[in-house]
Amino acid sequence: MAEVNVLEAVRTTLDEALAADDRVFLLGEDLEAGGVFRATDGLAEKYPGRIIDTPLAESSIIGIAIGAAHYGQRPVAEIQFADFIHAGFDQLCSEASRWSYRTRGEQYLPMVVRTPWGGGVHGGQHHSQSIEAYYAHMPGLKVVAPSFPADYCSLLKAAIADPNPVLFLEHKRTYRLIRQELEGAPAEGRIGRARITRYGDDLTIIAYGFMLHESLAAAGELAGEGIECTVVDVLTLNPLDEEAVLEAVRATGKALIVHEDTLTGGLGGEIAAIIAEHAFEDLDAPVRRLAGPDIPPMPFHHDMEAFFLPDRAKIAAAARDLAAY
Amino acid sequence: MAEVNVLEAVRTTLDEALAADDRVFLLGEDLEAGGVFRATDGLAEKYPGRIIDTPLAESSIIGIAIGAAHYGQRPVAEIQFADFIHAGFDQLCSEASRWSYRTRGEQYLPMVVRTPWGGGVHGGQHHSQSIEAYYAHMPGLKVVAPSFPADYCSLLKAAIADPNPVLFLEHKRTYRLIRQELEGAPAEGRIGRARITRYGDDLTIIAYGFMLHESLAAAGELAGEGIECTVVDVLTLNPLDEEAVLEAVRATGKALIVHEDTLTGGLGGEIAAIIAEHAFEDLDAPVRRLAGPDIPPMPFHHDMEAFFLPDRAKIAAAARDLAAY
Amino acid sequence: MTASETRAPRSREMLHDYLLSEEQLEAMYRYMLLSRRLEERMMTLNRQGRADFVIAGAGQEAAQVGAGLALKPGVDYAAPYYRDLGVMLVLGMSPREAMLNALAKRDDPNSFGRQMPSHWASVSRRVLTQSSVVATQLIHVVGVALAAKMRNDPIVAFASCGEGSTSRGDFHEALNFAAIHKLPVIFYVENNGYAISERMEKAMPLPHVVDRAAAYGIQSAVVDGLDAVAVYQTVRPAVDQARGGAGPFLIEAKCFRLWSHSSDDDQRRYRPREEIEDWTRRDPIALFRARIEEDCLFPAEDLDAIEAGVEVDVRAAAKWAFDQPDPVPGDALGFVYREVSDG
Amino acid sequence: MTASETRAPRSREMLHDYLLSEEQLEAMYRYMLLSRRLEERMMTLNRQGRADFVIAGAGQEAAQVGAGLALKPGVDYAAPYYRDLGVMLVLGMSPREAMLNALAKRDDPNSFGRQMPSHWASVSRRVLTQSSVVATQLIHVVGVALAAKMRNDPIVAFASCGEGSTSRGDFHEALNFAAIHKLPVIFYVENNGYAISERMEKAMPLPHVVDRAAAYGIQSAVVDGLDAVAVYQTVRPAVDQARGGAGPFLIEAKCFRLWSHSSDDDQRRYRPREEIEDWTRRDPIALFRARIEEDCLFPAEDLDAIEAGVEVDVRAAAKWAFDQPDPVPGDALGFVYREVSDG
Ligand SMILES: Cc1ncc(C[n+]2csc(CCOP(=O)(O)OP(=O)(O)O)c2C)c(N)n1
Ligand SMILES: Cc1ncc(C[n+]2csc(CCOP(=O)(O)OP(=O)(O)O)c2C)c(N)n1
Ligand SMILES: [Mg+2]
Ligand SMILES: [Mg+2]
Repeated sequence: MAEVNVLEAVRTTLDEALAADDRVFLLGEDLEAGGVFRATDGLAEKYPGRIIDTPLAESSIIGIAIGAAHYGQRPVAEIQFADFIHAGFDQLCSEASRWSYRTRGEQYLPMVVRTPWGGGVHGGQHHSQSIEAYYAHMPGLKVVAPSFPADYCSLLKAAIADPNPVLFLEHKRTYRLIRQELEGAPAEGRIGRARITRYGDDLTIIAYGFMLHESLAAAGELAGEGIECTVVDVLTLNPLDEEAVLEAVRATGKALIVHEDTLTGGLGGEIAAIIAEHAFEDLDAPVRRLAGPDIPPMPFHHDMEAFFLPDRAKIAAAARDLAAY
Repeated sequence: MAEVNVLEAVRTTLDEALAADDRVFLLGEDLEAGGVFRATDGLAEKYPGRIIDTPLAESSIIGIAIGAAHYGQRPVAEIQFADFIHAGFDQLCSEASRWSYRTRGEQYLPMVVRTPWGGGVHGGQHHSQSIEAYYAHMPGLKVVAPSFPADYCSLLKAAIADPNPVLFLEHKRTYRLIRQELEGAPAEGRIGRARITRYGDDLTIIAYGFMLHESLAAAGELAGEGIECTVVDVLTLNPLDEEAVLEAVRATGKALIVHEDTLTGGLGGEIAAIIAEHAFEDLDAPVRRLAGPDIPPMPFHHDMEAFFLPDRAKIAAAARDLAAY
Repeated sequence: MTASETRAPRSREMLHDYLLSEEQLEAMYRYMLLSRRLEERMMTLNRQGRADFVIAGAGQEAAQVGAGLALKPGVDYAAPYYRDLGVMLVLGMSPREAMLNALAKRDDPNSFGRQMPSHWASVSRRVLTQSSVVATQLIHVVGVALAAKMRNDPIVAFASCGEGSTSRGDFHEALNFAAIHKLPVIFYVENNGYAISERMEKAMPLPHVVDRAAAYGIQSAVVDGLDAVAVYQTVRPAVDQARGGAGPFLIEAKCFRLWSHSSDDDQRRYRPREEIEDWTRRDPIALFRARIEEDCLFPAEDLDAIEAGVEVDVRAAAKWAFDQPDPVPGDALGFVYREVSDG
Repeated sequence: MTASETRAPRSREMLHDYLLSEEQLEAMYRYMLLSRRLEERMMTLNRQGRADFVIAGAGQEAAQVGAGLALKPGVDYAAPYYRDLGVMLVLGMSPREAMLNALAKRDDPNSFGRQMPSHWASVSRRVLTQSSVVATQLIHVVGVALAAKMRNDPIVAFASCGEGSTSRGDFHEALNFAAIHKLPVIFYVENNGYAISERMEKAMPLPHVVDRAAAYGIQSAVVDGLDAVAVYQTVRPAVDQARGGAGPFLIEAKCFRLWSHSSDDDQRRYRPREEIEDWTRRDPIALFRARIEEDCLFPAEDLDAIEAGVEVDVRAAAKWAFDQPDPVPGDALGFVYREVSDG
């Protein structure tokens, strides 16, 4: 594969999945033309009849994936922007996430819903949202949010192979920006595992998506100041890898959780709560959260958008405070 | 008013609001016949043309309330069961909660969405849900969940008077069960305020809805064992009254958060995170959460439902542990 | 709605006569009766406090049994809505299973006590697990039909709902997609004139659900839902044509809800007594028997024998179901996710 | 779609001749031209990296201006979709305001830089704040119309969208409710044949959006969206009748999208060159001018004068807007809630 960016990683993985299993098909808006981010470029020609352009109707995109997965196909649906998935909230919350539970596993849904999320692309209110807190609160729906191309490959593969519905979040800002050297196609990954991407003794930063990269950048900068950070890539947002997070926090005694979603009710609250309950005795400082302010995410104008979003500088500043605590 | 239950409190308050302001009107399913819980009994006859039975279409119920509120009416929409509000998630998240922000307050929505929530009524998966974690994560949408008849009156009044969209959660199990003596109609309340409903030095229980009553019952039981609990009624779930919660926790050094929503991603995570971040130095024990297990809420059969739901006994047990920590 | 009010099916070509054998007519009668007796029993159990919740199809049996018989059981996929006990019986659910479901017993094959009664599911009968959220299933069967078409699998996907549910956005999105892709889907609407307390007029600008079909250019038919034979003769050709590639159908069965919406409802609050009485007089099961006798299709004794048999079956099933185990509290856990290995 | 393909309006009685004065024709021309020149300017700014995002109505000006002129500005409520710069200009938005919006300036009256450009809003012009989520606004205007009807306020509520957006559930729920309550709503669909890259055939089973009207029994009309006069003469009577209590209308303007979906899109990826060329040849603004000249309605000099004036206005507006302040970072905060006291 050589060096690929996230978009190439996604496209290649979809291509491989379509080639490997004729039950796999894609459905969504503008996919045949390659999709607005070009994630499906060339696939319609290569797999005729298996890349389906749907009407502009998100509830049905998800509901049709449910029916097709129930039948035994392996639908991979795309919601063009995560911000537009909300019309399908009911189909995910009331139906997809409950299918197996309702039948004690007799009926199940091997389906994936891919969608580009996150801000920093001047997309304003409806092309920038972080939706994970809403959808990671549905027992029965797995939620994955990788940061590196290799994880996009291995976890998308795992998501397509998974007999359960998986919401696969692709951070728009990582699409072209984040590149990685790959020898061959990464093997199928394990959903439900976090990974420590950097080790340090002073504090633990917990992040995912583009914020993971900003956290790593901040950690690099802090190292120069003699502050050593452990950085955890959460990777799977539901179910959370509690043990990995707790271990990483126990080792340093200090936790800083970073996400670009708004603070109140964001996933950081859950992670902080897990730490506060299960790592209490190892904590040397308050559990800190760095997140977007509690305003409807996210303003369009550059300067307001930058004001809204956490970044390496804000992360470094918060980490310095925490280290000094 | 004399002694009233929650249902009577709601009905009386709606009646008064309709009488006091001819811009107020109700819309929803089966309201003219009194509603499935009889919350609107008699109002259609009393206020002809102002109690509107809508088609079975939740997205439009909320979207029509948005348009009517924008025009200047004071719509009070009812979603028959909270479990069915999800089809309107998009209208609440993408539209209602952002109306004022998008226009810097030039356009705003004085609307209320009332809906019965919560379990313990043998309603199974779609007549038992706790939806607060999803909807309290929308900056711009206020979420209120009272426990006592007096608060249902004063806060519903406040919700109808509020120029912002308010999601007003009525716990089904409190409807007929919880009664209270009222001298006259309670005055308009303040959205955004929590209340300490019981004082004790040993630990602080934080709850809302029916769980608040179970918590009070547990606290009573524990008092007999010499364990004194402070019990906080959260009342407004967004925006949260952080100060009141923190004060109550600092006073005892121990916090137990109780809700019937599933644990992971529930509102308890946010409350625990606030405590862990801002009351860290006053904590003498881990912040505990008691909540439903992470399964699609909630099973129908009595015994499985009881297994799912926290109750006074489980709360008392958790509190004993925490007190003993 | 009275039978006379209902219009003839739109697409006449559908109506080449599908004659029914004596066995089929007997089966129709048995299923309708079985459905009714089971529901009567369940209502009694509810009043006795032994069944928490009952939502019944009483009054709609002809619409349900006639349609159910038009499907290939175990082959065609079905998403029958909560009133469709009649459809489930035709698809093979036994009286015992129906009672296990009504009593939320551990071994209820629909949801093992996890869901409210009448939220159907069956792998062997190809019944998709149903939620309480109305109309979502209309989209699911579209997905099933799309998948089957991709695999050249000649199945038909059937979904039912009430007329009130056709106001939901999911109805529009489902029919729109099915029409665009000419999918083998039967959208079957049992129009009983009410959505809980709301008369149809509050939910629909036009008098017939099939009026909605014009928006999608799909074939549709209205049938007298009190006449099981007419229903079969309308749905069966549609099923065959859909299987043959003719695309989706929207079929409306005009019927009525004999009882209250559910065991939690009291329809006397919102319905005129005369209407209830009028409907009670036009009970589809009585009408069916009267017609059989009148046409002397087969001897009344046979019908009596069927009734007697049904009585016995129902009583036995209820008695048996009582003694079946309840779920234990811990059964609330498990199967949130299907094990990855099982995939 | 060519003009010839479009059908005559369904409800003929709508078409008693609404003649236009010379002033009105001049205004039409000016607005169409202004809209186009502003968008051309915005595209240039985008290529220069001075405007982040442009989504344009180029090719749809006749459909927009003709419809906009049928409304009572400041009286009727409007929810125009993102392409409707032409509608906004007719409703009173100035070139300067348009440029403030395109540049996300602090004083943009639509969203003060908080939203992407072309997400309209205006209290004085009764334009509801628009999101990016298509079709949600169709329901909002239904709510406005219901409220106005309750207060006996003789307004009309207008909402527009593209043909692709009519596949969403909200479209169905909006038209269903408006029809049941006979509300004064104009649902206006600018059918440009594409939803980003998807040709209409992928989103609609029938060739015309108005075919969807039959499901609700509401009046509808199809009009050649390249002909501003025809559009006005179709929409204006509908507005008057809706105001008079005739209920909602669904009007479809057949037009085309001259440019790519937005500044982030390149339509050459999915559209045949000939089609783009063919459309470019049938530019509604050129057609309008040609017709005026051929009918010698008024002297060509006047048209030249209008063009010259528009050029000046646009350049001046852009220049002025540049020097206007940007929002400061902290402007991201505030107005999440309207102050309770302001209520
Ligand atoms: C989305 C949703 N909203 C509300 C309800 C509550 N509810 C259950 S049945 C029903 C009426 C359905 O009427 P109809 O579709 O005509 O079916 P019927 O019960 O008359 O057979 C309602 C409102 C629900 N189950 N789902
Ligand atoms: C609910 C939703 N889904 C997807 C999108 C992304 N999107 C923006 S415009 C568009 C196409 C709309 O096509 P149409 O309704 O025909 O309007 P047009 O742009 O052609 O004028 C899409 C898919 C969106 N804005 N909203
Ligand atoms: Mg009905
Ligand atoms: Mg279009």
